[in-house]
Amino acid sequence: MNSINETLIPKIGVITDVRIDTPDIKTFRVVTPDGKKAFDHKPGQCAMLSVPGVGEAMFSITSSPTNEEFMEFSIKKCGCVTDWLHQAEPGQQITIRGPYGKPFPVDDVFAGKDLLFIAGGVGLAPLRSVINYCRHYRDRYGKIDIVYGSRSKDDLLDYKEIIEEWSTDDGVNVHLTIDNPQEGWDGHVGFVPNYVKELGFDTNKVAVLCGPPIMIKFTLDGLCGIGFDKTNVYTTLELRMKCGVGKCGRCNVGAKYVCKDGPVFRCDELEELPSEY
Amino acid sequence: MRKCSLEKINLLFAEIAKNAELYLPTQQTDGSAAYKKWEEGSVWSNALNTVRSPKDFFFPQTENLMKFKTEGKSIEVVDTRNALDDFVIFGVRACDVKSFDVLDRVFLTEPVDSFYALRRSHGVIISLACQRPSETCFCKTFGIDPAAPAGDISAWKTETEIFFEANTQKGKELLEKLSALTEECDDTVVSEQKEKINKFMDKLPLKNVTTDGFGGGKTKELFDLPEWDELSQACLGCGTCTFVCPTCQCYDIKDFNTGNSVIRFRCWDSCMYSDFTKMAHGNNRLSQKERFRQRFMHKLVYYPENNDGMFSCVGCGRCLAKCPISMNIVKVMKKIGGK
Amino acid sequence: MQVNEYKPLIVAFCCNWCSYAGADLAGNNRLAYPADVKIIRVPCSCRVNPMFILRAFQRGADGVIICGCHPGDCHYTSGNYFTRRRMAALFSMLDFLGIEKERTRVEWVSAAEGAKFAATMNDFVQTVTALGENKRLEDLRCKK
Amino acid sequence: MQKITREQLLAKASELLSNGTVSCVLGWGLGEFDYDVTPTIFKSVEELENGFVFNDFCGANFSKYLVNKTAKLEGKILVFLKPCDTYSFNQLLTEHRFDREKVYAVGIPCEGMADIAKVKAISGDGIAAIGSNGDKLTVTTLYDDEAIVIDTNEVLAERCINCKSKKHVAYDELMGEEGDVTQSNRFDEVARLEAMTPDERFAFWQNELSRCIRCNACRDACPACTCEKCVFDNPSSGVENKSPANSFEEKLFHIIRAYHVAGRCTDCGECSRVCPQNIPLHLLNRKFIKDMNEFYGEYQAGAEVGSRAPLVSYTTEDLEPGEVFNRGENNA
Repeated sequence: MNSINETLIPKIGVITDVRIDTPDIKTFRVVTPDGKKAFDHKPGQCAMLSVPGVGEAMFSITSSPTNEEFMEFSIKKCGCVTDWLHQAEPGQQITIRGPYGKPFPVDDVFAGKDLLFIAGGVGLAPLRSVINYCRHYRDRYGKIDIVYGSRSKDDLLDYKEIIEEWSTDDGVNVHLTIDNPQEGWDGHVGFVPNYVKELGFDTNKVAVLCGPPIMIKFTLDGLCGIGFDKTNVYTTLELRMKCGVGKCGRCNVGAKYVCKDGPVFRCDELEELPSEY
Repeated sequence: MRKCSLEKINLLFAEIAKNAELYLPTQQTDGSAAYKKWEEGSVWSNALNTVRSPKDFFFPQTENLMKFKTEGKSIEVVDTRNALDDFVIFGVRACDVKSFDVLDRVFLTEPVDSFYALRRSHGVIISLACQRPSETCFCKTFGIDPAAPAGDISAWKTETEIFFEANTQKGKELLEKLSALTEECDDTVVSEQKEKINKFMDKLPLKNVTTDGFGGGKTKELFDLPEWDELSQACLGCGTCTFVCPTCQCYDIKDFNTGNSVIRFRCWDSCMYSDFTKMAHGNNRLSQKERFRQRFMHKLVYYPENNDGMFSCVGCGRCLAKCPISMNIVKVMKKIGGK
Repeated sequence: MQVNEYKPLIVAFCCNWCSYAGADLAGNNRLAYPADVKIIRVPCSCRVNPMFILRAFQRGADGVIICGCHPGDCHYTSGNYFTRRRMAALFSMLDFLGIEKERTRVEWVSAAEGAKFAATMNDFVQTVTALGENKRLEDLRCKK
Repeated sequence: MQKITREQLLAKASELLSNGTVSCVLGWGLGEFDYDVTPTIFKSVEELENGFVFNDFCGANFSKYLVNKTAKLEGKILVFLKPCDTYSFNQLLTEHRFDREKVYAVGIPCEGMADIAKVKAISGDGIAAIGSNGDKLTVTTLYDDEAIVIDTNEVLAERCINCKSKKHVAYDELMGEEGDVTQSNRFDEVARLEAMTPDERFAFWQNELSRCIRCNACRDACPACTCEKCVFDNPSSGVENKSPANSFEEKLFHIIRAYHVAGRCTDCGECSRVCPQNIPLHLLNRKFIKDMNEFYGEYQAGAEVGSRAPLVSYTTEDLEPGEVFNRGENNA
């Protein structure tokens, strides 16, 4: 039924696994009813998931494109659709369409560079796909630093994967931090922007930021403060979206549509946009 | 060029309606005009234009996209589209014809909106020159000639006759089917009328409205102007301007649970509404000023930036006539563009 | 449509304290009333928002009846007095829009009036059956 | 023709602005044409002199603006209120929607405002200028050599033909002469509809409401609709459908809109004035007013601050909902 150019009619997806990451974030594994990946995507792209009768919402695809079996979505419980999804059990069908948006420039700009990923809270979700992509093609990139912070140890997303896989990789440095001291936590305590400044990275890296708006703002200021150039810093935006294809007008900021021209923006591109995001 | 006596106009309508659904502006009980399907006895309104724009034909206010049937954990997606018959829209003014170009650039660029494309491919547009433009008209600002409307067939009406000229293959085919009711003629009368209309155009009070100061790349310059406060202060936040506008194309996608299935439909939405950009975690346009600015920036800056300088306004004047507080794009253009 | 084949769908909003108990009593006493009466229990008849009534019609109801405690006997002292005014205004408005006035009704049924409950429902179902299907406040999307 | 002139209002506004009584003026702002006036905040005498207008097209009811405009205001705002606006003003005060201390209300007489649609129905499109002379409007068009003279009474807005009151019920200062509550025939049209058969009424409303484009102007202009979160904007209400998808949605919206202001509606007529599709929405409101007058005794919302609306009060002797119809039949 779905013709090639059909943009608004979704495919059926099946939730095959639900992983509880933090008290309010779950990671859902989604495949088509015949067990395949719904579509190919690039790191940083998004998909529209919907629950008929509840609504449709845009989520970043958390799993790496190199995973050819399924897609994963890390979803924080915060609205109608996400509330519903959090109650869903494996086997539940949902609808899925995509991929939408411009990916991170992993194959050109990032190639050969040292990479610095900075994430806060559920902001790790969109970065996980690009981090894993870069880890998969490890020889194409230089050193990888990951700074990830959250409210508490329990709120760290993908903690197991970070400790067991990312930290053990060659040339990958993981720096974790939590907002307040906590029993059983011997790592760094403090906010991400300050931690980034303390760590004081080489300014020739490409930095990728994702997290709550306030974290992005201060981290970006911090990075610029230690000499980063805005043309080397990337981030992702999130606005309300309905169509996903740059027509419904909802995510329009300046002459850009976040669903089509974003969600990945270089920070100097962002400066060209009116401050409405 | 072919002509037909106005006495025979109903025969002509009947002939068109034989092969396709015919829509034309008819008079409503309140005196205004609205596009209605022609049937025996329909009266063609002589109002300058309809309250609702003809964008409805290609981008209806409400349109079902699909249906979901859910059972237990599984979902079935049902395509609810029916085959569409050809239809003819008669009496579209030059500004509204141009508005289809504006919409085309949104819906027909990749990825093509198949719902819109399907309707667009089935529609034949018979445009009509404006004999008596209103004081609210400013189509000239956007390079539109109300004396020479585009469309598949252009038409000119005089006191006694109506003249037709086909512009496209679709138009030629339709005009051929009407050959028994029309006769070949030269363009003397039409040329005279064009001249007369152009004279009127020079008298219009809004003839000097220009797009100077607007266009792609002006975002930084215009976005933070203090004038937006003043312009938006009376805005009620209703959707009248967006809903009567022939070029406003923002939409919402919603689900309706009928009790036995879920219908997903799309409907017009307005950037003037407070919930337009509201998400679970906040709203990036909290004040009416921001929402008001978005509408005009989109029409006069953002759209042209993405569409080779074409503005998303055709000067039809509907918002001038219908805004409850008489704030409109002309006032915005004069206030801000003149800077 | 033959009248005896048509079974109207009736939504009855019943107040928890009187009418719902009245319906219970009707059941206990084996007093028959049509199964097509769908009872919705509400804490008080004044909980019934006009929107509930319209939405009941939208979703296929052919008649809507609101049952509460007798005036003066409201569990919350005055709830049903407000209901009385609100519904008077709403019913009059529905009538003004040309919607058959027989499709809506308010009845006061106490917990002891099981027989009245059954009789009221029988009477209401009969009235609505005579009117036939709700066409004027229907939502075609909700029809099967 | 208004009895009070622009110059008089301008002088008053300038005076109050200059002597510091008020910090800004909410008045009618000059438009592109003689009839499209925009509610405007004037902050200086110079702004007033350049932009303030008062003519036969100053219909907008300013009361609702006070809710927003006084919220963050330093000092007082001067507002001009026509008699009908003062009722909305009082009603908003009853509902504690704005701070009375921040408002300096000047009552102005009103001889009824013209409806531009009615003017255009006579003069045709292409209005170049509209002048006012006695009780005549002189309309110059782009197409006619001679000006068209129209009797103001012929083009009065519906709400002004059936003006309920020339008396101001609230003001700090009154300009011109005080009028009286008028014996209007505003319920005649409602009564005419009531006398129809249900089928006729249904057909009438089906036709009228079918034109609705659900722009929400009736709601957004209504001085009684000041909820911060409207049920029609709330996704969890289940009725937040943005479009009149079918005739049920149209009816639902308009019944509920009118119902939500029932007993609080002062019959200012803004809903019908702003409706782009000319739906006679005021008839729905007037039906409620007429009913409540008949069921529960005469009540005029906004006539005094603090009065209790019929739907938030009761007597033990009220008529039963079933009885409202018997009454109707007696009337018909």
